[in-house]
Amino acid sequence: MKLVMAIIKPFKLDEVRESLTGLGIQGLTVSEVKGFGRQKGQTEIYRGAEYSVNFLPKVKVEVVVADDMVGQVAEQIQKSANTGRIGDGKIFVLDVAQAVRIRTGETDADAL
Amino acid sequence: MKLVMAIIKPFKLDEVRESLTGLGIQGLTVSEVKGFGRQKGQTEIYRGAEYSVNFLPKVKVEVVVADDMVGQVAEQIQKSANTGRIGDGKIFVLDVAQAVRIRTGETDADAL
Amino acid sequence: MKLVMAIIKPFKLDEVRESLTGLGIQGLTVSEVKGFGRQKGQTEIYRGAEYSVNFLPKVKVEVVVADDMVGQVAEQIQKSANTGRIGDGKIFVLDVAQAVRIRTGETDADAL
Amino acid sequence: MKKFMSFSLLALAASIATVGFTKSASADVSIETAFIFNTFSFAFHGALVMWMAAGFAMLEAGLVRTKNTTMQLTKNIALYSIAGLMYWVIGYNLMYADVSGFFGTPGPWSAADPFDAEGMFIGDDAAGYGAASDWFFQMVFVATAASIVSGTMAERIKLVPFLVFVVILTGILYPIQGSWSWGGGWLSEAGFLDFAGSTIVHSVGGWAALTGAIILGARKGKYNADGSINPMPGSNLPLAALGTFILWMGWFGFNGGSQLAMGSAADVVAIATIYMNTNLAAAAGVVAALILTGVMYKKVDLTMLLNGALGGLVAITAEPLAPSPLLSIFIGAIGGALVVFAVPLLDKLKIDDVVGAISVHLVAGIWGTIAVVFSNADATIGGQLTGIVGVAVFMIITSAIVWFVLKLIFGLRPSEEDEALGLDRAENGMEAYPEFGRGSQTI
Amino acid sequence: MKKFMSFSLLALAASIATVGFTKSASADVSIETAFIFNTFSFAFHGALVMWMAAGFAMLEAGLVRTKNTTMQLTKNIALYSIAGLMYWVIGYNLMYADVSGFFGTPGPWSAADPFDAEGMFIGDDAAGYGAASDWFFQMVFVATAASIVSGTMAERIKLVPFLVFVVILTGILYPIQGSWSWGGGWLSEAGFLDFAGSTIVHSVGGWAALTGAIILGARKGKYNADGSINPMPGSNLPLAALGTFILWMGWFGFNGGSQLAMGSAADVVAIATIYMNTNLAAAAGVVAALILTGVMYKKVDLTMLLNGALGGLVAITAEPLAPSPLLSIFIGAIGGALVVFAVPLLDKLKIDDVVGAISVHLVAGIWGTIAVVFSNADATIGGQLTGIVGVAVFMIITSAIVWFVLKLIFGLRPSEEDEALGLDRAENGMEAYPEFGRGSQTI
Amino acid sequence: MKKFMSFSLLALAASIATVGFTKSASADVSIETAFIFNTFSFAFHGALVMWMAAGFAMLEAGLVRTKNTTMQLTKNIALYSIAGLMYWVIGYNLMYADVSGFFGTPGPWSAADPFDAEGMFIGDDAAGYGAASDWFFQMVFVATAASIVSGTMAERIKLVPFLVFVVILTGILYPIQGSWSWGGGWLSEAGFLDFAGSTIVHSVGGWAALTGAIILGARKGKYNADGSINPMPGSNLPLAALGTFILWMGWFGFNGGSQLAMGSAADVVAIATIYMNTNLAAAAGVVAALILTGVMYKKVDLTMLLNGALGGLVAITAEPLAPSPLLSIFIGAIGGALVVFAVPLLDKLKIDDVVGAISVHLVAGIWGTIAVVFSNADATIGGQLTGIVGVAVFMIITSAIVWFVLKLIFGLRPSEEDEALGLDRAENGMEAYPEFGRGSQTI
Ligand SMILES: Nc1ncnc2c1ncn2[C@@H]1O[C@H](COP(=O)(O)OP(=O)(O)O)[C@@H](O)[C@H]1O
Ligand SMILES: Nc1ncnc2c1ncn2[C@@H]1O[C@H](COP(=O)(O)OP(=O)(O)O)[C@@H](O)[C@H]1O
Ligand SMILES: Nc1ncnc2c1ncn2[C@@H]1O[C@H](COP(=O)(O)OP(=O)(O)O)[C@@H](O)[C@H]1O
Repeated sequence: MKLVMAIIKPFKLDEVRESLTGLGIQGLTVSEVKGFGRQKGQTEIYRGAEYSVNFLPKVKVEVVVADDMVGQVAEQIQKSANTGRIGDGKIFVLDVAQAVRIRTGETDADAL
Repeated sequence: MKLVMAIIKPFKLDEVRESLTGLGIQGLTVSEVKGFGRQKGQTEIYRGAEYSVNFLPKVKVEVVVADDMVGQVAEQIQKSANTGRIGDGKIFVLDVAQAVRIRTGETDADAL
Repeated sequence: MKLVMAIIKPFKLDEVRESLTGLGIQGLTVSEVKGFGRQKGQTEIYRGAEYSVNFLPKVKVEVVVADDMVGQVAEQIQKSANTGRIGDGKIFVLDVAQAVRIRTGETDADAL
Repeated sequence: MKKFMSFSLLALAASIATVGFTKSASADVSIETAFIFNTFSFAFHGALVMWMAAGFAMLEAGLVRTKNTTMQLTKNIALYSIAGLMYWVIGYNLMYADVSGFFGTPGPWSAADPFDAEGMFIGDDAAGYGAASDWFFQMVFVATAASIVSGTMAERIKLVPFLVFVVILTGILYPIQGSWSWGGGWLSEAGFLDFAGSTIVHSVGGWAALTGAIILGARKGKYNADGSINPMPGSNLPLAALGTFILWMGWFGFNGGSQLAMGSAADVVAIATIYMNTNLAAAAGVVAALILTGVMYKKVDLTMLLNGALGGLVAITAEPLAPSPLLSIFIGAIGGALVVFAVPLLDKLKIDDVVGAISVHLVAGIWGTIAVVFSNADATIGGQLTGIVGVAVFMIITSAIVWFVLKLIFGLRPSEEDEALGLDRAENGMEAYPEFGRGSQTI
Repeated sequence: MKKFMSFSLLALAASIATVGFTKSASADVSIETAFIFNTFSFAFHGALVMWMAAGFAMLEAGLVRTKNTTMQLTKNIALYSIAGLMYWVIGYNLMYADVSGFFGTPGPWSAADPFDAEGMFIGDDAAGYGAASDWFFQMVFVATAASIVSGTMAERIKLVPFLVFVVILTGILYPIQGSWSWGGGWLSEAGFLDFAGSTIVHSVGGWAALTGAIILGARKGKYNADGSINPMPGSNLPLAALGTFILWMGWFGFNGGSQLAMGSAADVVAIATIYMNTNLAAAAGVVAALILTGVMYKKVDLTMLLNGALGGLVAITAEPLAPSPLLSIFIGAIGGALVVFAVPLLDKLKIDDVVGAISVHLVAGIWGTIAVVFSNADATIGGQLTGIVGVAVFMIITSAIVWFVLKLIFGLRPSEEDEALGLDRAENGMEAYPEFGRGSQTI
Repeated sequence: MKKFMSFSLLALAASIATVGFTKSASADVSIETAFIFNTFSFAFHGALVMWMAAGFAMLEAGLVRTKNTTMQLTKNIALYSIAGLMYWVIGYNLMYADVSGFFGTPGPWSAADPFDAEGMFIGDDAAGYGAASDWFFQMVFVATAASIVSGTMAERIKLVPFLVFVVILTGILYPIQGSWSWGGGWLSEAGFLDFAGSTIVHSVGGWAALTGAIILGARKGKYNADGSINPMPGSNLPLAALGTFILWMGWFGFNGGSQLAMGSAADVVAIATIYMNTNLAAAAGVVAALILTGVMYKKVDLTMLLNGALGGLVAITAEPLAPSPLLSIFIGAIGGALVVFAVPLLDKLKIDDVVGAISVHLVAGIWGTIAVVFSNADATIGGQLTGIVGVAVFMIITSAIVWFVLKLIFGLRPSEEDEALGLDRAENGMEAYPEFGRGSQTI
């Protein structure tokens, strides 16, 4: 199993979720994060003082999938989260050694 | 070392923490997340319009433990977070290559 | 590639970010978390009732770097986040199997 | 037939008689004492109505999404300010000065008080009052109408065209139609009665908002292709509740002050009766919405209770004095109930009214205007409908023209990206709650 | 002995004399002018007390946890509305109409004003006032009593049984005990004095809340098995502070309006003195709580300062006119201090009072009622205790019965799961701050 | 030359004549009726000014960062309470009792009302009023001055030294300088005119705040070594907007009540005119800030609009009666514009004013004081500058001494760690929004 962790623009979340359920994914977990990257925040003026916004709001999607799904999942995320503009985010894939469904105690593939 | 990442129902957090300290675990990290899964949100009505709540509040517990503890840790979490109802969540185990305690610079097992 | 995940004290975030950009790191992702650890929360009194604060605010920094950077990155974080007092936090290193830049589809080292 | 004000005091005295009390013939209250009471009533009740500006600001800030909250506050404080300036520059005189039938005489307002050259009081009329107090009281009303527009069109109209619309609404459109009735023009002659403005203030704002909402279109993502609705819940319900309580309190000024005098026992009894009826109608609106949403949805929708209170208040506004307590309760309950049905109906028509302002101010306003006939013997269905329709036609046509012209000149909507980002970042460059949740700039 | 109102004006005039001023014998203020002042005083001060409904709503919304905030707002706007309707349907007359000694004559209120058939003013009493203004002023008081209950029992009582209790409290229980004192019944004959309602309003709410809290039990998880307490901090302290400021402001209406007249120099001086004393007592309550929490806990507990202000206000309510400034400061300071000690004491007794309402309204209310003897020569310890105990016995027994019946019929508590989830989702189906933190629906 | 109050009523009557109206010679309003109006005006307008305490609390709570919000609320409710006690203990008499020229006679205030031993009204002056009402009205002003200090020095001053400063400011410094003008001392003899306190209240607070801010230093991290500024955005803009609306409303009391009488047609017309002018100036301040920030920054800065409203209000405060509407708009617009420029200027000088209070209350206050010469023929540039400079010198020197002494005794700043942690946790031991975002204790 693999954990696919994607950092995306917040307003793309619904599209990403739909593209993943289209692949048969049944669950995923989302968190609010702040991203620092090549995409520089706008320069804003607050009460006459200029400053640059370093951290931009992003959403982190974490989804654990069977090894053979990783390719499609990453591809779907990459497509559906893409706007072509800087700051679209990243996808990272990590190994998962074990999975358990808390309700039933099922493990690994059955737990997803 | 392993990172045990558990997605649980928020109101189970205290029980989970207590069950882990019972095992001698000295630290863990918690974040607020939203979960999408088999457990469908209720259909709510807001100002006369029906809609279904897709994302439900969950809590993510992350705890890094020595390899030989993984089994007990996962078991304790599974027990203490269990309500038997859909949406109880998941436990994922990932490999950790290295750990450092920032205060002292101690590494690996000593860092936990 | 490796995912370096650091749990630090919130007010150290800017220093950590600067020390990493000093190493040429171009991106990182940050989230708000709560930590439970050896550092016990103060005992507070709310409306006459004493209680101990179990969970303290921490910040989680996640940065994916090429394998050869891991040593320096961990070192820089350890230095810049250090106050020498209990609760400074931890650094965990995890393996990353794959990375994709959503905007361009570039992968692995090119994606960072 | 009320609010003729400075320009038709005799008609006023006559109209008061019709609603149950005449002024005392015994010269028990001296002319100057009455003058003080009357003037103070305008000033005090006007301050209460000014407070409604805060109520609208809080209600709307609570019912929009976080990313548009700063903008909603900006619009509200700006519109109140613009209304206050425009009504001095041109509005008041256009509404009340030498009304010809269809409008008055544009130009800046100036005071004329009953003092001689040495500053001695020379008033000779127990219905007299200070000119500035009347201006102040009339001014705060016009801001109310503009607040309605800001609520409906929230989250997707750019600041500049919105403010230009407010300039025209408060300086020209509102005063012109106001001159027809309160200014003594053709509608007052047609027998149209609207004590404190269910039509003249609330529906006017409602029509402008409805026309605007149709021309502007819904927020992106609000209505799905399959006809289903995507609720966008208000971000801060305590603020919305606070706003409603503020409006409720301010409404004592809105309706009570519209008695336009406090210098006699009859007037002050009228004011107290208005307070009572206003409160009963609002309470009935809440209870109606409570029962309806509880029964229909099995859950009690707080936002509907808040709108219900306002629906009750708007409904009683056309005639807050004459009804018995029981009739006030009835009028308010229907007002609240109408809101509960109108809100989803507008959604079905894909008219996106962010805070429910059309349902509250227009729908309940029409109901209240008609309900005048239940208690005021001088009112006729014909007269009331004439007023409702007359104002509707005028406001729909003129606001449509203004909105289209503004669309041509400035464009009404922000870019899709700016709308997604939120107007706070796009047009204010700042967030309402920068440290909460994902909006934080400090992490 | 105050607030006899329409039904015992002579007694009233007599009682005013006892507190330091008599009405001017010179006919300097005409009967009609006095009538206007008196009526306006009720209307104006009543509007200020109405505003206290917003204060309670904000205070309670700020002191509950986020997940119960929408419900707390719902309860507050609903209870104010219900109180306003019930007091018309039955409450006012039960309290003031032909009081037999133990209660009045139930039935809807209706107005009787001193006008002849032509609407001419025929008042002949300088203490006269418009009937509706009096109704309005009395009505807003009953809502205050109900707000106290909602605060104590927050976060764990279902909406429906709570609202049914409010119906009974505001329509029947409050009016019955009120008839004993302000209605001229047996307590007023026993010499019990409670100027603006430390006992008659605040303790009444407090007893109902205490009884309810015991029957209902504590919030799940509040008290640990080992006797330790698990604080559940209020979710929004700015709201709580706002609520306190609103209540403070509204209290000028609560106490000042309870002079029941403004038509003479003596009355208006009494009102001004009441404003001053009320403010001094509140300020002293804050400072007492500031010093006490600072010294005892080494940290200053804002929620105690807020409660301290209210404790001072409740304490001065039984006699806000007669005390000197220094005595007012003393009464208020003790009121604030009592709250600081009562809050943890109740926790030790495992009585879960979410917002501290029992400490504020009941404990400081008893203190204030007793403190009347320090400044009012007509008050006796015996008379005051009779009132405190009489009201206590009545309220404890009747509310216990009502709570038990409601428990049988509806059940009082939500399911454990619903309580854990929060009443907002369980009974309102919506969140107070849907976009903040983990509650967000948009992510 | 206004506000001589109890101790110089003749001078007062004379001064009213200068601002455009004389009292009616016809004995149309009886002495007692006038007494009631005058007293009620103080009580009513005083209650509105009391409400400004809530306004400052909300404005400041909205403009500080979350981690200092509880402390900011604590400071605000505590300072209002302390002001109210100190002004009774010593302040009022120091300001108004037998003023020698440089200060009055310290000691607790006590009432002297025109009643004989039987409580009969024996007033013989149409400008009479109840003593307590005057005390109440004067008291609420002193709290305003203290609120200004709390806003500027927020987020980095410890509670105890701040509160001790408030004790001295409200008990001694404010009353001494107030005795010079409103108390009838040397400044009033020098022809200095300040109707409602642009200098006497607002600049006084402003100078104390400026002196304090310089001595205290900026918040850690606010100014970078390279001269750039690190904005620390306010955490809750709806609260800040609410606070501004509250202040706006309260200002009708602040300026309107400063007419000091309502017992004649001339007085009530003056009050109404003041309401109008006050509103026009505030509106103009908003529009000025709207246009300026829109043009200069391309984005509209809501916090500047809020400050702009207050700048307009402060500017009109020195003379809210005499100006024409157009002049009021001009005075307010310049007041708002000055704020927009002063805020970044102070930042350039590395003077850290958290809520913009120095720009609003001091800069616009000086402007308003000078602008009196445009409309009040009795005012001279010389007299106005004498007042501005005299108050400045006194306040800078005395507050500097007090701040330095407090620094020696208590230290002014929390430890760096406490400042980073936030004063809420360090000194209150609680959070303002414990459940939102990273501050949550429940997770
Ligand atoms: N090395 C990294 N490790 C972790 N997160 C990263 C890394 N680089 C970028 N990110 C995340 O991805 C987001 C987008 O990256 P950015 O460099 O701005 O644009 P792009 O993805 O188009 O290259 C950042 O805001 C950050 O959250
Ligand atoms: N494949 C997955 N990857 C990541 N998180 C998941 C995955 N599946 C489920 N989750 C998380 O677990 C939670 C519970 O899952 P759900 O399917 O609703 O019920 P259950 O755990 O009882 O099967 C979800 O809300 C989501 O946060
Ligand atoms: N085993 C662990 N797994 C995950 N996070 C941990 C673990 N131990 C500690 N942490 C995190 O690190 C933070 C600091 O740890 P703590 O034990 O308090 O101090 P120190 O880092 O100085 O040893 C904790 O608050 C928690 O967020």
